[in-house]
Amino acid sequence: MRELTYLEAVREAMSQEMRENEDVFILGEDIGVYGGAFGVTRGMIEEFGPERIRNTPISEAAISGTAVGAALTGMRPILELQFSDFMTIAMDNMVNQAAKIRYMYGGKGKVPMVLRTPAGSGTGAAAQHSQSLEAWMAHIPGLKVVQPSTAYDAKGLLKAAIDDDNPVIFYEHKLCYRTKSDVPEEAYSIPLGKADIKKEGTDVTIVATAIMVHKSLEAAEELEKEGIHVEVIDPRTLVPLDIETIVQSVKKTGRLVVVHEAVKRGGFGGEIASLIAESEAFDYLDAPIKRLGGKAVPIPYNPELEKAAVPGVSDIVTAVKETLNRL
Amino acid sequence: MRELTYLEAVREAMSQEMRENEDVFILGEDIGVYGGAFGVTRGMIEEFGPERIRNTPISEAAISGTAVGAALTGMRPILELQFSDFMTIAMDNMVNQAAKIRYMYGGKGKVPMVLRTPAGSGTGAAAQHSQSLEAWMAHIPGLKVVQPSTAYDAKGLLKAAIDDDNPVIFYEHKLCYRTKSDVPEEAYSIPLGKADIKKEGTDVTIVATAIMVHKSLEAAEELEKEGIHVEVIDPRTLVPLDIETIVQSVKKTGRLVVVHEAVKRGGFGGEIASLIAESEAFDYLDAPIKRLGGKAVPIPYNPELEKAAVPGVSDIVTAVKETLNRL
Amino acid sequence: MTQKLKLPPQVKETELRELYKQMWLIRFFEEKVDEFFAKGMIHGTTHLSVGQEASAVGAIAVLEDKDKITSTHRGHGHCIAKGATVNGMMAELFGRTTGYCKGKGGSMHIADVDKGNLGANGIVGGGFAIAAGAALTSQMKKEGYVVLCFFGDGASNEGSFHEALNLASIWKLPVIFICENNQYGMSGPVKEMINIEDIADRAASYGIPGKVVDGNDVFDTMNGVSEAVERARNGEGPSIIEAKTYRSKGHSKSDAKKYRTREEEKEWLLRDPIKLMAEVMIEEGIFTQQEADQIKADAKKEVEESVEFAKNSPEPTLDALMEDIYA
Amino acid sequence: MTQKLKLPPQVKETELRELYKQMWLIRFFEEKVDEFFAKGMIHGTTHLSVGQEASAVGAIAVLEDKDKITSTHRGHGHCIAKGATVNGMMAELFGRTTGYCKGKGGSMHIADVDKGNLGANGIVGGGFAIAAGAALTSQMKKEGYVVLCFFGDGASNEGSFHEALNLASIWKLPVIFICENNQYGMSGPVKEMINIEDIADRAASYGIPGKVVDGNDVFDTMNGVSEAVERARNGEGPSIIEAKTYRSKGHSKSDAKKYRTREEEKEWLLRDPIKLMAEVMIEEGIFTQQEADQIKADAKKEVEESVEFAKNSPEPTLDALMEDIYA
Ligand SMILES: Cc1ncc(C[n+]2csc(CCOP(=O)(O)OP(=O)(O)O)c2C)c(N)n1
Ligand SMILES: Cc1ncc(C[n+]2csc(CCOP(=O)(O)OP(=O)(O)O)c2C)c(N)n1
Ligand SMILES: [Mg+2]
Ligand SMILES: [Mg+2]
Repeated sequence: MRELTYLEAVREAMSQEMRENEDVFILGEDIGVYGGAFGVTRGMIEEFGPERIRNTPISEAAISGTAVGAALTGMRPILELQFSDFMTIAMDNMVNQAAKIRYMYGGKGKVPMVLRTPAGSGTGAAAQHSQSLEAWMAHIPGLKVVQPSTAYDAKGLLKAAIDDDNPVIFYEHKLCYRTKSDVPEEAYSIPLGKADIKKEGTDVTIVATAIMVHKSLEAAEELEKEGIHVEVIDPRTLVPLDIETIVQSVKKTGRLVVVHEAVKRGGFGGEIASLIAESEAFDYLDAPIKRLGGKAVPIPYNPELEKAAVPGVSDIVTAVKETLNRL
Repeated sequence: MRELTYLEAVREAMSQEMRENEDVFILGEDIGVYGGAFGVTRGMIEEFGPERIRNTPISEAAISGTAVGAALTGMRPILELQFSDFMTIAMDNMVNQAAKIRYMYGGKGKVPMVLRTPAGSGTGAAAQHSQSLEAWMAHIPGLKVVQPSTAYDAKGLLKAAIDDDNPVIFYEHKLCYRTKSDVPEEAYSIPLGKADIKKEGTDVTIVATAIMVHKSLEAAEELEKEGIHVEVIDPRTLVPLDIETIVQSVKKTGRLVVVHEAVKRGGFGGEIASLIAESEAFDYLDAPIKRLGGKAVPIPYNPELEKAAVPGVSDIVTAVKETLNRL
Repeated sequence: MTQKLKLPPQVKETELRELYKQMWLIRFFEEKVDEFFAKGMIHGTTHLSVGQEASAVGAIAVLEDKDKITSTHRGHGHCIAKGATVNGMMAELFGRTTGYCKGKGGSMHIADVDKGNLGANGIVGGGFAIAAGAALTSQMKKEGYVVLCFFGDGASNEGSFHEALNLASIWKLPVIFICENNQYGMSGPVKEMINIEDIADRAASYGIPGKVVDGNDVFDTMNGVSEAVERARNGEGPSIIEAKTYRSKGHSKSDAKKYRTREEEKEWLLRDPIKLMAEVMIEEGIFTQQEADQIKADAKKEVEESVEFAKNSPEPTLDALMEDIYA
Repeated sequence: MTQKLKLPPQVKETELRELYKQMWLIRFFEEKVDEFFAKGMIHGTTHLSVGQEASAVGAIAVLEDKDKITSTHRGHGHCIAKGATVNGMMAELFGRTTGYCKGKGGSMHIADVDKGNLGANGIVGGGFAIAAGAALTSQMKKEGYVVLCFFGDGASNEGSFHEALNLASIWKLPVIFICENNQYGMSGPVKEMINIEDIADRAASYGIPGKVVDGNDVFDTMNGVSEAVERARNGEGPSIIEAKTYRSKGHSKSDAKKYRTREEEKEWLLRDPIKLMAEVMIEEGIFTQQEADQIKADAKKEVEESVEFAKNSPEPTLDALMEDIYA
């Protein structure tokens, strides 16, 4: 099959939807001839024109609110937020408007929009351009939260997100952009709320998101050499969360390590760990659940410090082993 | 000792600090002659004048940013945000500026400010005026997060918050405002990061925050009648979190119920539950940890629905019993 | 200042009685709500528009049915003028299933999306960008409707005002921003919160027209808004209309109105918008005093019946709590 | 247009050589950084101010030492003009402990709080309210300093611009908002993103002066800012100064500059601010060509030495990761 980068997969999903449906359009800063801060929309204005690839002023509150208003009246906007750190400025429209409108209105009106935004550290962009804040949005009823880790998933999940009649926050990890995988040419949809087992295993379950899926797979490979068979699960969407797949896995392995790049304190890992502890899988646990997450610091600029601020492959290897040592 | 309401205790803490320290001042919407949306600053402009009780325009981004700038240059601002739901608009200044400045600047500069804000449901103000969003802030390195439940705690914690050299988010639950407790007249400080055991017990540990402390105490009283001795712990501050006190309690009781009003999904309860599961207390657990939190819905207007959206006394009673039935 | 019966092209003389009735419907509705709040029969919070009937009715009078509005926390008048039934509104305030939001929204969230009322908003300034977005839909889908965005003097100090107006101006969106300058925010006097005399002059920042109208004069309001609507409909872009008016009652039920004088209130009362309208209508022979009285009586009856309707309507069942979150 | 040697009261003729040197320091610093980025020797991202030296140097030249500035993502020039050493700056870009932020901040976060540089900012529009807050401190503590707030044309579309300017205007804060209008945001042309010709005209919304200066003419910039500084220092409140200029290089390293023409670039190059300054200085007999060359050579050397300094400086140890979060 044809290989695409994650970035190209995102672009392809949007382009295909836009060809199919006149109501879909993109708005965001510098998404026109510039192609977006990360080049995701490159070439799209040439195909779709400036009406549907709408360059906006630097006004995150206006563009998110405009997307809400457009969605409420029949369009299906895709909003590109240049860095997910700027959610702080789009927050009111996403949380107090988009997420709540339908409920507040007693089930009338709907807000079919996707907010796509690059998240995560690893590019040296420091404290205000490197955060992983998906836990904020996952806490808010009315939103859906997607975090693809591979090109294949990105394309299929983005189609599902665009087709969804609700506001969806779609986090693209910057370090995933250049990763590649086989991606079908035709449009396809991956349902929101279905986890993917990226690698099967029997000894320990790792639940990892975004770039941590890749790091976990690397760790699993290392561990495999030592005869440790790790199962790596990528929930792909935090809301809705496919807890069932994780429960089944933990019942099989008896051990769980949860890994995300977001700061551990208050990260979504606590939710996943707690759900498992509350589930029928609790009785199958042979060791305490381990969580790995970012250190409780702003992301520093220096590359070595930056790396040390988030879980690395060796941290995952160690965590898995610790979990096993509990035997 | 003299009784004060929680609201009066907050006011007294501010007034006493302002008498002591010229650098302390308050800014916020309608805090002048109007006395603030909930009346917390009532009478203060008469004592301190409009320079130090600064009525602001309806501009949450400006007033939070102004507080950051003032703090960075030597003042100690207290910002009253009318409803904690509007954090969405102050978010960038709190998260991307206040929380990070010191770290980004390599340890230079400090931002001694307190953002006080009423949180929670129960007043019929519906979806955009009733949220409990403290988990957002607790996820952010560089911030401290305080959630007093009693008048006594409110006064002492607020003094500590004002004296702290870092940005502190101080959540005041609206339903706590009219609650009373003994409050010393003189100024006193309750260190941030020290939990309080509101009621001692031996059978089950409840960790509860804000108004849920009161509901848990009510539940504990009911359970006491059935011979169930509940220990109720109020962490009082989420950051820093006094996990040690909770660990000790759980080692004693072997059972833990965590209760907050915030939406359960992605709430801080997941963090507390996970920390305990990761701690030495894990081996002492005789039953799975239970979390209670708000339902994953925007807060509805209808009073019965509103009540049903968050944990009630009977939910807590049931949760405790479930935990015990596991025996 | 009154333009009397120089009516804009959109309004026929025959419609004036209907508009007069709307004014009374609003007045009586608000007074009823006030009464019930005082008695504790309605919970939550509410913001009454007594004294501001002319700006709501006058502005909306020049719209066509297909046109849309966004409203504010002080939105009952806008709803009625846009064709909402007082039954559905009163039921909503009583939290009943027959309310516009099935009792889930309450006063601050009444919406009637099908009728083009995109909703009240509990977030001051929350409507600006939503209005722009709705106007964008009209422009992109060539639906020919315009959007009327109501906002307060206080709201004009939110960043969302600036961002949305800038966006609307560069995209020439068919939206009219109508400021109901009632001289105060919650308590903040516009003269202290804004350093210029007319909010309409803020149009200079966006290269769009800004015009002041007498907001207590329904005819002057109609004429001012009419021009802006024409402009918007012709693809010439947005305008600001500032209607100078006054809210007769406090900001919300708990308001001691210390921030303004009783004299000022009396002076504005002399220019009661309903009285002014009736005078002109009688003077111009549109109706007799007797007919005017009849319209008033009809309106009163309609509101009283709405109370019965609301009281006899069912409360939502608890099942409703988890419904209507996602589409 | 050039005012040539009509110097503002704050600047002595004897200081002009120093200012000239600053211009070259900035130019060489930026070029060095550009080179290292291209070579991959510096990581992360950076925004160069080549071509904008006059607005940075001219504006800051009229300040006193006690005065403060807030800077932007494109802040190297502001730092140097405010007295930062290129050693400390280059070391920061190399992520070393001797950098202004100990290597934790990088290009977008250089600050020198003690010297009154309150910091660069990775958030577009992040500085407006911080500047207002610093000005508030000056006003409340009667410290007599003014604050110069740099911002871009693109930033003037953020809501934070509006909120902070409104606040500063009603409180008559001693702050000067200086817009470096370099014709583009990242790629968005100011002519498409703003519906008026001069951003300075946005002053009309706040009842404050707004003035356009030739941002490539260091003398014109000085004179314009000087008046605003006087005004602020006299307690008459804020002003907007708009310096029309141009960035010679791309927005950041990855910029193909498709959004503008090479012709436009060439035209602006003719008005290179350093060349313009030298011409006037020589014409007016302030220095000879030979002296000018010497200053340039000195600046070049200083920058080259800063590279050695940076390279020879230590990397932070991993301990640094958890330091400097809280004061
Ligand atoms: C973002 C936000 N900030 C503050 C409030 C609290 N609040 C509700 S109404 C109001 C005053 C609004 O003033 P204005 O815009 O003039 O409208 P008016 O109430 O006068 O109709 C305030 C401060 C809010 N609801 N939302
Ligand atoms: C809140 C926010 N939105 C977007 C960005 C991404 N961004 C960085 S610089 C920039 C352009 C800023 O334009 P302008 O204010 O004119 O400054 P210039 O780059 O031209 O100096 C953008 C969009 C950001 N850093 N912060
Ligand atoms: Mg008002
Ligand atoms: Mg620019």
